[in-house]
Amino acid sequence: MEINILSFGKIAEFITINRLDTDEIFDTDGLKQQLEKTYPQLKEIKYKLALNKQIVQKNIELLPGDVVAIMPPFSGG
Amino acid sequence: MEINILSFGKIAEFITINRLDTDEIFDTDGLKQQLEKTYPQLKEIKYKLALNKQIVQKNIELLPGDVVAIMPPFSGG
Amino acid sequence: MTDKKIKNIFVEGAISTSFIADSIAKHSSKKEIGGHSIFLGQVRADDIDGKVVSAIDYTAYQETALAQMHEIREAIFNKYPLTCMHVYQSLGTIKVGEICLFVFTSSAHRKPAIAACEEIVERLKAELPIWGKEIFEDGTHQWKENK
Amino acid sequence: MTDKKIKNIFVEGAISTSFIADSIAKHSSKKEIGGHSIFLGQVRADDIDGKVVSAIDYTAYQETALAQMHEIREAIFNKYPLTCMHVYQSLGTIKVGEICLFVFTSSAHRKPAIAACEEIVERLKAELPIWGKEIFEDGTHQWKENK
Repeated sequence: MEINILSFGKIAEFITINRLDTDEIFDTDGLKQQLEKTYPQLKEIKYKLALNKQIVQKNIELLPGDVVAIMPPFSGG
Repeated sequence: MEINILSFGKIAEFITINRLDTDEIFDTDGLKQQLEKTYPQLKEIKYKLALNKQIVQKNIELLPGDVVAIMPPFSGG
Repeated sequence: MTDKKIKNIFVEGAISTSFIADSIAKHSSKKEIGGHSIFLGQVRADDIDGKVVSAIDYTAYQETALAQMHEIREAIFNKYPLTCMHVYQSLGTIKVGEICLFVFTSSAHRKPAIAACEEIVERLKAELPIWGKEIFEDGTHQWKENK
Repeated sequence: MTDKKIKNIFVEGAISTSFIADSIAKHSSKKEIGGHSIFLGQVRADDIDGKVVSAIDYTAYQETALAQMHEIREAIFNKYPLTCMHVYQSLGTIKVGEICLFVFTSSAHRKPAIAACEEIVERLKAELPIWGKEIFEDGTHQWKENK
């Protein structure tokens, strides 16, 4: 399954991939585990995910072609 | 004893004197009684006095030449 | 309290938006500011028993109002870590839609600026001897009272 | 929620004081307004361990931020009797002393305008995917975090 990845802020400084092709990830929790294994720095950051532009509040199933954004703490204003 | 009178707002519409010359008034409470007798409309208004530009919080003795302002409820802003 | 410290807050006529813009712009050199809070009072076309307000005519017991404002200013600066505080109140006839009050506070962080601005507006309305005469479209009037 | 209802809040570069003045001036025809509350965010020359911030570079996940702002807007209009609400957030590099956020609420009476303005600022900072990169005078940077 191919997932599109968007990274923002300080996370975009070390997660630079745009796409993840894997058969081992089925939901957002699985994606988080995978990302934190590949990018241990991520564990230090209170990041949030957005799935297809909607901020993820609880674990959600992923489908091929989904767009997942990885977002560090917000600092607008 | 001569006291100078300033009236403001709706009070200035019926108290138009600039000076009060009397031997019967010694303090601000006495002045209020006198004013309310002469101008009964005053009793309907939550007015405050200022003595020599300071807002009067409690009864104060009056001296000749004092300036007393009669002020209806504030509506600035 | 010395007289020279007392700042004037009264302006004759409405407060223009260009004056507000200039006031804001002057603070761009104050590099320690992170937030500004502004309150603007605008004359409202109140409908009172079928009569519509067309303007408010403001008068004040100016020296007493300025002394009272001076006390408020000192209390606010003691209570909040403000960088700046500016207050302007119109006198004279201000038409519906025009600005009659401009309160402007600045601070390193947003919360003190916002809290101070609100407190100044509340205290100004309650404590300053200023009166607004609401002029109706038919030429009659009534005296405004702050709630 | 239809897409056409979603208002843009993002502006490229700093927010000018003339833009703020124009926004205020546009409300003079709204005769039912009695009070405006405005919050302005200004880029602060923070000193962090001896390094001084010279600018903040703002980026956002724009579509998600606008959808989130749309929800906030609806919640605020349901909660407060507002006449108007305007929000502008800068993107790109905003220098120290420049305005990067402009929140503007108007109401018949002061209290709803003031309370709504503060709540919008708090929610915007907490809920909108926007990031500020603080650029130091020496060219290094750190990522800002809202408190």
